[in-house]
Amino acid sequence: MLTDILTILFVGGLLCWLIPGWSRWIATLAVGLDLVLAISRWWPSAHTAMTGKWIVEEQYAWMPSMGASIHLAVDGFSLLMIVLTLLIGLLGVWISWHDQAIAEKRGFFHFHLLWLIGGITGVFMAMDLLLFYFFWELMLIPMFFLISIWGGEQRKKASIKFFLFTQLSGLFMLIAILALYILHGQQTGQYSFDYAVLLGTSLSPSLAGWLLAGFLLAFLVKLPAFPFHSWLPDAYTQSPIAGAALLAGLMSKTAAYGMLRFALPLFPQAVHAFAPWMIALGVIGILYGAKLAYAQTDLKRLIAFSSFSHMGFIVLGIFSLQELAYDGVILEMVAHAISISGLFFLVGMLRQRIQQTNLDAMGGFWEYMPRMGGIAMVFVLASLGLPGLGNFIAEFLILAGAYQAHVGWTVLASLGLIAGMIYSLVILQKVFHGKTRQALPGADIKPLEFLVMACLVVVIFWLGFFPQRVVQAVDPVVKQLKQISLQELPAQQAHQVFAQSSISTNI
Amino acid sequence: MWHQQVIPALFPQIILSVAAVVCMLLIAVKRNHAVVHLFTLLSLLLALGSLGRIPGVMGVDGLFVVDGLGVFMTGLILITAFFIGIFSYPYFSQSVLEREEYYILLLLATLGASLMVISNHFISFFLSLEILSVSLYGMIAYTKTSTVATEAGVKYLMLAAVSSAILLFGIGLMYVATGQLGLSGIGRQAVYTPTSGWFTAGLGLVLAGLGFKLALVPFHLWTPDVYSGAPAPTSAFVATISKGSVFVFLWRLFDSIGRDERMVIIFVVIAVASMLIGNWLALKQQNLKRLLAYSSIAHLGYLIVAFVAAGDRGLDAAIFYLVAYFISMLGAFGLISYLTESGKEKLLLQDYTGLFWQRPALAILLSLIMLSLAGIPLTAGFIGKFYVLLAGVYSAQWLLVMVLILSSVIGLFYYLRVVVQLFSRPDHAVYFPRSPYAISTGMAFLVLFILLIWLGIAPGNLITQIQQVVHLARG
Amino acid sequence: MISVPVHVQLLLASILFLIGLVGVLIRRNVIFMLMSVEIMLNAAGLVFIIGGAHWHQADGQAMVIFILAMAAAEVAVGLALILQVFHLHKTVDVDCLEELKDTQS
Amino acid sequence: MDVMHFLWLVPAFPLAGFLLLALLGLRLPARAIAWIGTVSIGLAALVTLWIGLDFLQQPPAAGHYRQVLWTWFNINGFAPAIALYLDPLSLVYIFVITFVSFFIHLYSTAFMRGDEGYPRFFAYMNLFVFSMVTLVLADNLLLLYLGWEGVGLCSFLLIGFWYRDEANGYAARKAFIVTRIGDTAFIIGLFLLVKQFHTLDIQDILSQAPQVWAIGAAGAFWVSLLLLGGAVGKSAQLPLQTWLPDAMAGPTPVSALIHAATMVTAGVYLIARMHVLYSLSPTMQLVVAIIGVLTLLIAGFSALAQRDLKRILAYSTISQIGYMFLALGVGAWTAAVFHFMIHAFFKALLFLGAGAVIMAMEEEHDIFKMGGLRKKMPITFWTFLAGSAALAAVPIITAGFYSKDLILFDALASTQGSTWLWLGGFIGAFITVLYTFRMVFVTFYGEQKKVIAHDPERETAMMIPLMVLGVLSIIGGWIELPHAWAHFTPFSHFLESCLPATQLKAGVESWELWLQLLTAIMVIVGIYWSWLAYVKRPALAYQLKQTAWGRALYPFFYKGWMFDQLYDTLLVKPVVWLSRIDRHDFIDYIYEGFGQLNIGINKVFSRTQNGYLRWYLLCVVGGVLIIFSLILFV
Repeated sequence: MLTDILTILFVGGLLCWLIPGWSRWIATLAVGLDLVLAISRWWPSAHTAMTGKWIVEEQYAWMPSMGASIHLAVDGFSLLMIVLTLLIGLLGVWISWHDQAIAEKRGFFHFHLLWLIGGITGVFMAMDLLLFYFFWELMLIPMFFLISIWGGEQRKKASIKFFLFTQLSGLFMLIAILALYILHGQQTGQYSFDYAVLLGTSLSPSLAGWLLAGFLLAFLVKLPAFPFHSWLPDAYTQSPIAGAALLAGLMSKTAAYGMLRFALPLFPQAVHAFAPWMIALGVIGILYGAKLAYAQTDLKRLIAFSSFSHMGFIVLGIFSLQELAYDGVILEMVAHAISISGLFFLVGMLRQRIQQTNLDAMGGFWEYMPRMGGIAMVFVLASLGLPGLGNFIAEFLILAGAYQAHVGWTVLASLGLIAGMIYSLVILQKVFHGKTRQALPGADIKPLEFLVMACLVVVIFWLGFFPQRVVQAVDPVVKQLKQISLQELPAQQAHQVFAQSSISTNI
Repeated sequence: MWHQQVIPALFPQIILSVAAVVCMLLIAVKRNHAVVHLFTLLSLLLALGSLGRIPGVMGVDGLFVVDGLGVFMTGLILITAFFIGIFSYPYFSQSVLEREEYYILLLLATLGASLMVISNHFISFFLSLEILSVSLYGMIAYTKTSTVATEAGVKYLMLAAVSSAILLFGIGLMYVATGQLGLSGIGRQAVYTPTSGWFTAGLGLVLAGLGFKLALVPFHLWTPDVYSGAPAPTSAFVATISKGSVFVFLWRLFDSIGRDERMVIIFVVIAVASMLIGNWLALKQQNLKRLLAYSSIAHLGYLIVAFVAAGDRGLDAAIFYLVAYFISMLGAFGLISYLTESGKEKLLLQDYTGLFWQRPALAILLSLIMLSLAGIPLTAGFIGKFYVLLAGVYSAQWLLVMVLILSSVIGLFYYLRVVVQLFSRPDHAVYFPRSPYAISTGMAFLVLFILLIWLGIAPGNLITQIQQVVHLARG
Repeated sequence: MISVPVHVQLLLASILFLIGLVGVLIRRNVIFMLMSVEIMLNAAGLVFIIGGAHWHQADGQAMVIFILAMAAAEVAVGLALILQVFHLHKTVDVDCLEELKDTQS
Repeated sequence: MDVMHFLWLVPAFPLAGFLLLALLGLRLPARAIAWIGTVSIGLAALVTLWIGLDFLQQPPAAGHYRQVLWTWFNINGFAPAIALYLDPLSLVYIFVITFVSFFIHLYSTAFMRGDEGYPRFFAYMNLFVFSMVTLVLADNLLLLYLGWEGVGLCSFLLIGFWYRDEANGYAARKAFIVTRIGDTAFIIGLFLLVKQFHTLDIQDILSQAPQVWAIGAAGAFWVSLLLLGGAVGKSAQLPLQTWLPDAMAGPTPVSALIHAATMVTAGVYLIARMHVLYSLSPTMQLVVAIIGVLTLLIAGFSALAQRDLKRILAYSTISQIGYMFLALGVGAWTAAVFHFMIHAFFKALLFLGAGAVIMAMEEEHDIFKMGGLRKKMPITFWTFLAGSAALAAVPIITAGFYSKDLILFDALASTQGSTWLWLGGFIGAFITVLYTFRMVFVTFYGEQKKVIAHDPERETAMMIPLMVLGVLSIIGGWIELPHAWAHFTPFSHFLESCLPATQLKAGVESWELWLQLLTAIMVIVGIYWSWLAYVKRPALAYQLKQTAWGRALYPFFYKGWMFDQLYDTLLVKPVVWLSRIDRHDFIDYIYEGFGQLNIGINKVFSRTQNGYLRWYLLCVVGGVLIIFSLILFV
């Protein structure tokens, strides 16, 4: 099933390229089919608490002589992220259905879009570290092309900057993976990139620290966290709308996923040493990001920085090493993906109507687009963390969790709630309120656009009122992660806990 | 010693020598580009096919050793030469000059390279090197009406001659110190006289000579000039076969005499300098061929990382890397050859603006090549770099590994610059010629494309192959 | 017969080699440069002679023969190229060959 | 069938109304919109009444009723539910909320007629009622916070309802952000509670807190401080009171509903709801009382200097909530809730009356440009007078007298009360009388300065609420008579099961009559002074203003004690400055610097590729030398 999902995406991408006239339909079909597949496995799993085994697992030979295999496996957490990826991917296809910016070479656009979705999906499935890295980098290529071919004015600079940052940081992770592989091989004689195998590696504290640093560098850049966010505003602003949504909504989440799935379980001891610094980075990110967002005069940049600010919550949540915070982080991953996609889609729709994203050119749009304004309001409110919407539960749990361990930092981070409100209201008020800057009769939301936004709105409310589904689905993962915070547990024992809970059934 | 089986072991080289002579005769009978071209390709294929008849590891009079490494590299060289042969046809068919002799030189240069990879003795090495070099002089300056080609030829000739002299002087000193010219003999002797001043001095000079051929910093300055001046197929040859074969000999040499600690330091310095300076030089380069030249400097630096890492892992890595690098470079220069219009190459990056919008397939191939050179997944270059990193980490060469990472990111910048250029929308109408001889070239591109991807996604087979070959050599 | 020590012989060869090297470096006329390279090659040849004599082997001498042959080939190609250079540039001054270089932006 | 099971309908009706209006509002005719908007609230009010009657007749066994709709989430036992909790306190609140809301909605159907945002207005108003009811009925603090933020949102949306004017947008933003500052303190308090109790269930916390914390414990102190932060933000108390006067930018019914009757008293509700925590921290309770006194004085003086009818009422609201805080601070929980109810009646009435006046005066807010409306708008005048009398606490006849008097008495007589607190409250009451009757006299007496364009008295939908609320402002107080008169205290008795009775000092009951007499005299003197200054001899007020004190204090009071200017200088300007100077993110320059460095290096090395063969040769020789030196020196 997992390979099916990937194959459908990759083959669908090729088909889009070959049959450009039908690319929108092919893309819809491919992603939609996958979505159905994924939901059909995820939904039941969210009902019942799982016993720590994978829901689906597949393994094929890849580079047997190196101990690398195509090992794909998903649990509730990965499946959740996959469902999310496919959902936003599908909506991304729909929102750019009539987008003039991608009218040229549309088939090729959908090829990249589908491969991007495929890469992200692969990241959430890979249980072989080399394969993980492979998908990790694979995501970059279509993203790079999406930006550099269909991007905005500054697309060249933006795409290259994005690629350089993520590539450099990724290489550090590769080094860490290789070192782990070799160390494990030298200790046990078994050279393997397999996640379950490598979990048991015992490392000296300093070595574990270096390796963790390698992993974290990749994740913090991709997320991005302070001070590695320099690529973000350019890449987010310049990419086409569907790309921006996937970039901000999902690609950043792969980093959070990587931390939860790989960085923390692989180096539980070192994580404790890193946690205070990471928390500091997270909190600085929250506040600094909010400050930058507030200062922007371009709507897309503003949203980009708001995303950066929210990523600070994720860093804070992960490294507070608390159960509540883990749940919060996962919810934030989902909720933020939805809300930021909604905001970027919104910018895309506005851009199609007024051909720019400068805030000074906007104002009073409520008069001509009350429906769009209403929908925009939902996402603005999600962004500022209004209860009832998914982001609130997530941020509440993150902060409540972080508070258990770090009162001071949490209080500082909570200031981000105020700051978040300040910049979020700018979106609503500068765009839809105020004096009418230009007449846009008949500019209100179109049916297809409405469908897309309605899906997001429904999901974000669903998350706000029924987060239990998600909490239940990721429960085993959170339970695993919880062990990390149990410092009393000796290293070896802790490893066994992970190994037992994540070791797969025999293949 | 000299018995029946030696003949099959040297079949490829024999076939190439005979083919060169026959080629000459063909031209004497009637100048026909197509015939000579086809003959060259066929003889390369024949030589390739004859590889299968090689019985096993065997030494030939101490001069040559036909082992797994040698056979594999010979095969690689022949295939590469085959591709270069294909790319030469459209390139030279537009030329008004006599073009048939180029194929003689190509065959001879290939012969030199294929001899070098099985050389186990300084005499045979020297001979093969000279066969290679002298043919290359001709190939570089082949378009004799072109000032740049001639200039490149003269520069290469003078520098190669000087470096040959340095190399020879170094070999001489080593000979004086050990009384041996065979690598295994020197290796045996070197164990007893490792600190002999003359020996070390000689080794240093040999290193400089080899470094020149490999275009390692600080012997790299000729590279961009020669690449950009020479006809594109020749540049491909210089970038791939000539470097690959010398690299193999370098490996054999140091496998015999052992990697002295001081030597390792020298190599580390050279590798670091090559990686960094190569990439720095390419950073703002606007001429695609020069850019590829600088990139090749950096790539040889990466190879030296594998070299320093040593051992089976290092050799595996180096060979895989060479394969990936060959494919990428071949594709790049092949494209340049293909897009050459009546002898005028498209050199500047801006000449390629908007290639995607006109010839998407070519643009995608070139982008893929750039990504492969940059070592991005999905491409062979990624597995190559991954392998080299693995070797580096395994041997705990942290400095090299870190420099590799940093410099490869510097490198990524200019590769992406090329890619972005291909995809940017042109301000004015651009025209990219459709060569009338597109079928064979197109097929070649397709094969390269598939190889790039296939090795990037499923390198398992090749890795196993290489490992077997390498173990065969040691076996 | 007084035997000259090996290192003195090598010193001679080295001096010869350096003379050639300096010649290559300071002469601007390509033909003179080519001649200087010949001197360097001959210096290398001398080293092989010294080695052969020292170790009482024929290997060194054999190598010298190869060197001579190769030098001849090199000079042949070199002179042909120099002719071409003269044909194109009307000079054999090597500093005139500077069309290929990095353009400073 | 148990009536209580229909409790969920109370929030559900307004929510349904909101959803209908939000989804279909743009397509519906105005009449349908008015119907949906009003009827949804009316139904909620009826359900409330039904449940309330049932509650009174057959109180649930435990004294409260809990309805769990679904579990919100459950993380290792930390499981806030979407659950409603009905006890006398929340019953009083939802009763007031639904009924006052219903009348204000009814009023709005006429008041807002013709506005292009008609459906939007009713959608927001319904959403507000839903949020407010959720806030009050919430069984846990997280759900309460949901309602809390929800009402804040609706307040924001309705203040900025006329979105074209950027001043409205600014006022809306200010209200939202200033209250958010308090909310952030509130939510940090929730974190603390989660850490301490691993639950947010209000009853669990209230029952566990005395076991965990001794009186005066640091934990109780911090929690109550942080919750107080939320309360002062929402209830516009010192030091976060500055948003409320600006919030008057919204339509008048909004001011009546949100910024007078209901939302701003949420802080009072919160503290009353969490009274156990405050009882555990006497310091904080004293702080609450002091905040109350200071706020009521500051706001009262500010109200004295205002010219805008709605701003006078806004400051008076701040001031009256100050009384409620004072009551909470001295442990007179029921008194605070009582005053909340009465205040909701008369303040909603005053705002609605002011709305009618402003409508008649064609959006004129300045009372000094009105005048003489007594005859022209009799219903408005008489109901407004009733409300004003209640606000000024005119003895015996008005409801405001009963509630405010109770607070004043408790401020002195409660075990936590003191003379100073009483004195503050007393002076405040006097000022209240002054500004209230200044407002009445200036608006309705004297010469008429402007003709009535559109007579609101013809709108039945507007007049019915005025009359109903007018009656309630008079008779509403009779359900809780002073101890000294009779032992008729059904209101506090009703609340006893959830709010403890006020602890009085020994032997203070006899003071009550004297205090009442004092208050009565004070009120009469106050009314007389206002009459003197604004009706009899208008020059008197002018002369007073021209004295040295008057000239110094009048602008100071007019600007609300310059709090806005203070915050502007201390907070807003630095933040804005900070974000302006670093708009382009200095981190980016660092990376750009790396890029430039590499390009610089490229330039350097690029020079070595100069095309000269002999230079290349020299470099080869140099390379050899480098190798030799490495061999020799390493």
